Amino acid sequence: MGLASVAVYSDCDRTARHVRMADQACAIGPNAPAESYLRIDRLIDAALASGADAIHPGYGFLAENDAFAAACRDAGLTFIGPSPESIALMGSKTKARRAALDAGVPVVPGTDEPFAADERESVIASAAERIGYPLLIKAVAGGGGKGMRLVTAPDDLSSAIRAARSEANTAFGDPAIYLERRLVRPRHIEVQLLGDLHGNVLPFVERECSIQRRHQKVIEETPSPVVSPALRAHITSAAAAVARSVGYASAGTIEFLLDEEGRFFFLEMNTRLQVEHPITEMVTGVDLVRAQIRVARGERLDVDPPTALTPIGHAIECRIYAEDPDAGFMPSPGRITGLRVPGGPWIRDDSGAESGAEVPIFYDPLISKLSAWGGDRPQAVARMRRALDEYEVRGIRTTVPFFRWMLQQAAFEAATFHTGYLDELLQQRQGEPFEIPSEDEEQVAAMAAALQAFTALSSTSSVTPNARMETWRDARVQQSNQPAKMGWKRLARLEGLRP
Amino acid sequence: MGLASVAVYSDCDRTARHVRMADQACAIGPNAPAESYLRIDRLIDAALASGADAIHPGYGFLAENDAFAAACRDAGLTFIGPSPESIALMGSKTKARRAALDAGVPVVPGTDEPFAADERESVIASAAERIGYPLLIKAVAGGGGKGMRLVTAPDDLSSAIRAARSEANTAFGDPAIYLERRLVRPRHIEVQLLGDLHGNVLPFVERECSIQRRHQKVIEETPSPVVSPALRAHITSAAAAVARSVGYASAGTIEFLLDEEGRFFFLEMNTRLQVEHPITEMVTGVDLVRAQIRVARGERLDVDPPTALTPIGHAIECRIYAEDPDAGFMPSPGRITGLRVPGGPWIRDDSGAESGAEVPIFYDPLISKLSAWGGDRPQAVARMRRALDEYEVRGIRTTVPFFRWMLQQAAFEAATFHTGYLDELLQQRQGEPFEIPSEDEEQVAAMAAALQAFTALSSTSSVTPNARMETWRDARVQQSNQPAKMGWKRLARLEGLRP
Amino acid sequence: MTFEVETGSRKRVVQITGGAGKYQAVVDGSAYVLDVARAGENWSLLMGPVRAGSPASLSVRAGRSYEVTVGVQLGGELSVFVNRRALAVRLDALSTDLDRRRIARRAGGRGDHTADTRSGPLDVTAPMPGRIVRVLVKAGDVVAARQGVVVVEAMKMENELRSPRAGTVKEVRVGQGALVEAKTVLVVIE
Amino acid sequence: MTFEVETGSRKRVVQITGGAGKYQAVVDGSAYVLDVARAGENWSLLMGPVRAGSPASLSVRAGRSYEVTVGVQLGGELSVFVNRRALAVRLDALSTDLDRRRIARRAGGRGDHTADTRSGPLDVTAPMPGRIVRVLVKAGDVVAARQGVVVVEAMKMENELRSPRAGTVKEVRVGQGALVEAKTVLVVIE
Repeated sequence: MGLASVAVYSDCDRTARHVRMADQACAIGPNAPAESYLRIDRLIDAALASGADAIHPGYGFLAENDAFAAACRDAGLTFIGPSPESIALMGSKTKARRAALDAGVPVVPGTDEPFAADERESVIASAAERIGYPLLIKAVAGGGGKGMRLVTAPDDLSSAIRAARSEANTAFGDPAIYLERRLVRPRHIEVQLLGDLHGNVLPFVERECSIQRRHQKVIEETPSPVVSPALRAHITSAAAAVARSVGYASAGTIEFLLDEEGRFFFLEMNTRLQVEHPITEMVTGVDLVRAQIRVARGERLDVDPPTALTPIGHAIECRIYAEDPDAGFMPSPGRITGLRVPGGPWIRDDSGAESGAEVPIFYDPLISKLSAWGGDRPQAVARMRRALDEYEVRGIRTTVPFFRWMLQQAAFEAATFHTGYLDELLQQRQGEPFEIPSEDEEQVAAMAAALQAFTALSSTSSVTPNARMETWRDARVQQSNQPAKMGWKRLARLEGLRP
Repeated sequence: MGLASVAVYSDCDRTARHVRMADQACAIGPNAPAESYLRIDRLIDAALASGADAIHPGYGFLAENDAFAAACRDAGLTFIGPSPESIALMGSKTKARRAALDAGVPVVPGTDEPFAADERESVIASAAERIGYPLLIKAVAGGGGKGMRLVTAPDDLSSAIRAARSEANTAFGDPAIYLERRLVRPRHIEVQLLGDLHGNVLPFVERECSIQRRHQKVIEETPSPVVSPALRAHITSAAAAVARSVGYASAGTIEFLLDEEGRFFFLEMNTRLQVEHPITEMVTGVDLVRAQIRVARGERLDVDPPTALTPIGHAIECRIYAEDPDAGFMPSPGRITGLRVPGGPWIRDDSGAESGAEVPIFYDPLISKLSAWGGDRPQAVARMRRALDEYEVRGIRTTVPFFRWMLQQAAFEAATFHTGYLDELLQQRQGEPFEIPSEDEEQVAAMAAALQAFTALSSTSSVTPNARMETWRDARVQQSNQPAKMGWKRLARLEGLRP
Repeated sequence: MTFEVETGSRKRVVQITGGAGKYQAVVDGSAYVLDVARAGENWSLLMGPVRAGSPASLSVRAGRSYEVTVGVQLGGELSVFVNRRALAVRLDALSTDLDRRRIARRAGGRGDHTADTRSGPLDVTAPMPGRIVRVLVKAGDVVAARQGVVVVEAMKMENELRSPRAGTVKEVRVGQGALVEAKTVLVVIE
Repeated sequence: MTFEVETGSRKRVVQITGGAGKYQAVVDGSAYVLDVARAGENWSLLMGPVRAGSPASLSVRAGRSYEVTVGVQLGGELSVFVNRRALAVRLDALSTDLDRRRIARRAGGRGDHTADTRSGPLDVTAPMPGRIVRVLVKAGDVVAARQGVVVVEAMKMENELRSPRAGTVKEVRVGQGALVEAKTVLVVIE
């Protein structure tokens, strides 16, 4: 669109890609989000210092914060998102439930008002008894699974309330929570919307995001394999009705649960761009970020309704995290020492990761969004498998091995999953690694390790420069914090062959 | 498709990406194409040694060689391409002209029979006088501009015949040439086709490839900005008629010239996949390589005719070469010391280039095919500009700066070009570089160079590891073949500060 | 030169000879020809023979192709990538052509992860680098099995660390707000 | 430390002070604050001040952001990439804070490319590395201006090299099939 950009960064993001690619950049504070990316005053000052006209809030941090949107407006800046009033209304999960009911859209049974931050646990426990277990504790200001806890028995309620409140407070600055019944084997179906300031609201073909781990979306796809054209017409109209009833004028997403009988329930609205927006872009050809900027400038939507509702082919996204799937998906921050990203036909990788870059411990460990398009679902799945096979990250652990395994699961291929499917599947596992190397691969790994030791130990320099395997630097880097324990390295030292 | 792959390689391609990504690999000889990639016997042996079932010939070397296709058949291997008979017929430019005329499709005036390899120049000169100047000498076995020469005056004929014959002989093993009238300001319009063994022939929406430098396509796009739906129906039917008349059963392309009055003339047929196939894939969603493999296995085409003929949006490809545009597009082989490739929405980069890889002097210097898609032509152009802006190649020169300049030309934006447009445009240039840095960029470059020298010369180690600019290694590498002439390096030596 | 190499649950004896990019490997008695070349940060490894057709009469030979990276050492293991898949490898030199003496196996290098199976005090350790959000117990507290003791935040997610068994808090080694490395002992239960 | 830096057709005097990633640059009398950090093979360079708004009252400052790579030296020039665009830079130290003596400018470093403007014999040189396909003349031949003398093949394209002017072939230095480096003299015309 030919717009100049200004990046903001915390200390540890000084050399991040978004900083280097921007026209201007502005330091806004230390690493802790509360001291930088959540500092409304500094963000507004950054815009004023750089002469920016508008702020795009991305999809994290303050993207759903009405005070931030209001502060932009007060400072004469365009907030590329909905109005503060829309954010406040739909950002409150309980008010949003009310809005959906008012628009004639069914909601999941739960508490209709949030609990005060200091509400006694006994009061919450009574409400929980009324709704029935299993239930979910959710943050009123929540999103992305943060501040959410599943409680299956009364004994766990107290600890879950504590964790949810604390996490909600850290993530959103608001510890308020509410309760919601947990449906049996529901699917997560959501509808992307675009609204403009002229009263137009345009729904897009639905996305299915049922592959979740601990309420975090892991794989998204569009269209949903189980949504018929009739259901699509029904659910997208319902979504548009909710958005229209609140005068919504930006990109947003309404999330539904679809039960086994095909009934859908309003879950919540995300008043921002979603992480998973690329797959909608792939099947419709509509640039959602461009559309957001256009409507924020007061322009009318220029997308044909049938274009938005008629998917061309099928698209899938895998959220690749810096987590070690073989260690219970524990975060794996650190330096990326090697990175090769798949490319080629119908593959899109949205990533800020680079070889040599540090994945900090302070933020969400999402390092890449890998998307694949195909003429139909099997083709999209096949291309995603190929892309995952070509993806290589060294230095940190990532969820790539998990996705390679996941895309081989029969239930994934048959699309017979629900929002609890992945957690159940993971619980059945006996601790075996996600990737079990073939006999062949093990043998090659053994030969490669032996080859490296052989060439390193060979005092006769019979190795050509081309074939020389220089690993001493790595070995030395290692040594500083981790004593070498391996026999051949000890041997090398003993024999005085080490450089 | 789940097929295992076998790569073949010449000596200098030992570590090329296609070798590393393949399941098996097979060395077929030294660097010179005639001793490796053009050795039919070794290619067949490579297939037999590895247990391959089929051979995909790519789009260079033997891709349009009927003897190779026949050798595959004789060895019991599937050649993923048309029959040897189709290749021989359409590969002979003069027989192909005859086939087009027989199918009722007009051809560009020229010699109807090729000249013998030892035909006297006086005979060719007489034919040239009949056809009239300007004219083109073309290789009967040709393609991709190889063995082609433009002759504007009788004086240049002799040298051009010599060059064309020699080049054709090197490239195709066949020095036979023919002559063709050069139309005034024509556009190059081509039609991609797929045929199967059941008699089906499917034409695709046309591509426009009029941006050519010395008869080599440089930028391709689809659909053509000047082809109306009526003309599309007409020209794609004509292409399909030619292919049907010869029983064509694979991917192929029929090239036309479109004159200023909107008349089109059959130019030639390429009996292989084209370099520019990605843009057709982008606007139709059809995987042409997959289709080639399917029809080679005897399967029926599974693409709907309207899907193939109705473009969704617009796509553009830039062929990025290892050439120095500021030195008359002289080849620039060598080692790629740094490479960053653009990605993100609607950008596709098909490339074998990698940081650390050597671009050899032996083969075509195409290092990347960069494609961009947009909802319409202006959007595709805007995305291509952004992608070119992000493309960085260090170590060798590439045509990226040329493309950045090219995409800013008014005639390109207005799509008012023809096949001679680029050559004319380049001739008007006065030797100024394609990229003229802004005052701002010059100043930053000056500061960066000074900063590097400053940090290198600073004996006080006040530079943090993070900010330290380590360039001594580069400087040392340089020194071996080029004496350092720069003042500050001399200074550093004088003062004994160099490591 | 001969090595003992452990991958997964299996050990292999690998003997390597050759040089200049061309090697012979004998793995548990089976011989292979290796052609190895560096490609950027990786190696291209071609392994023969491929058994197909009748290679003797053919002008060329095919090899299985692998892209291999021998990565940094993590906790005593080499991380080897084979076709972009990570494998953990432990390697010992059995003997060398330079030195025929048998080298003793690594001694005592394996005991790192056994702490939490001891019958004495149990450590609650940080599973990842992060920040201590809250300490829920103090020394002397009696805790139940699976009772939360510390909340650690990493990458915006809070993780409640629980006591591995019922007991008494012997020691609390961290305070709220502290930044801790992976494997730092936070609380000792006895 | 002060440098004279030539980019394009212009020279600038650049004075640098500072350290540890924070520098001050005075370019032809105008002062800038530079914040420099390494990012992989590149530097991120932030340059202030940005003149917009009223920075004095604001809690933060903005800088113009550049991605810079100082590449290898090519023929006496540094190749500097600024935002992925290559610029050729020549650089001299004028004086330093270590050593106040004026260093003489480079002497005689510029005469490399003047050969073909001399009035004596003219060289036909290879414009790129490649293989000699054919030599079209021999010593003693009389050639016209723009007459082909040698055909060089590189990357599958043949390029006919022509005589820059009418004259006589004095010397042919290559034979058919030879591999030549860029700038190799192939034929001398007088």
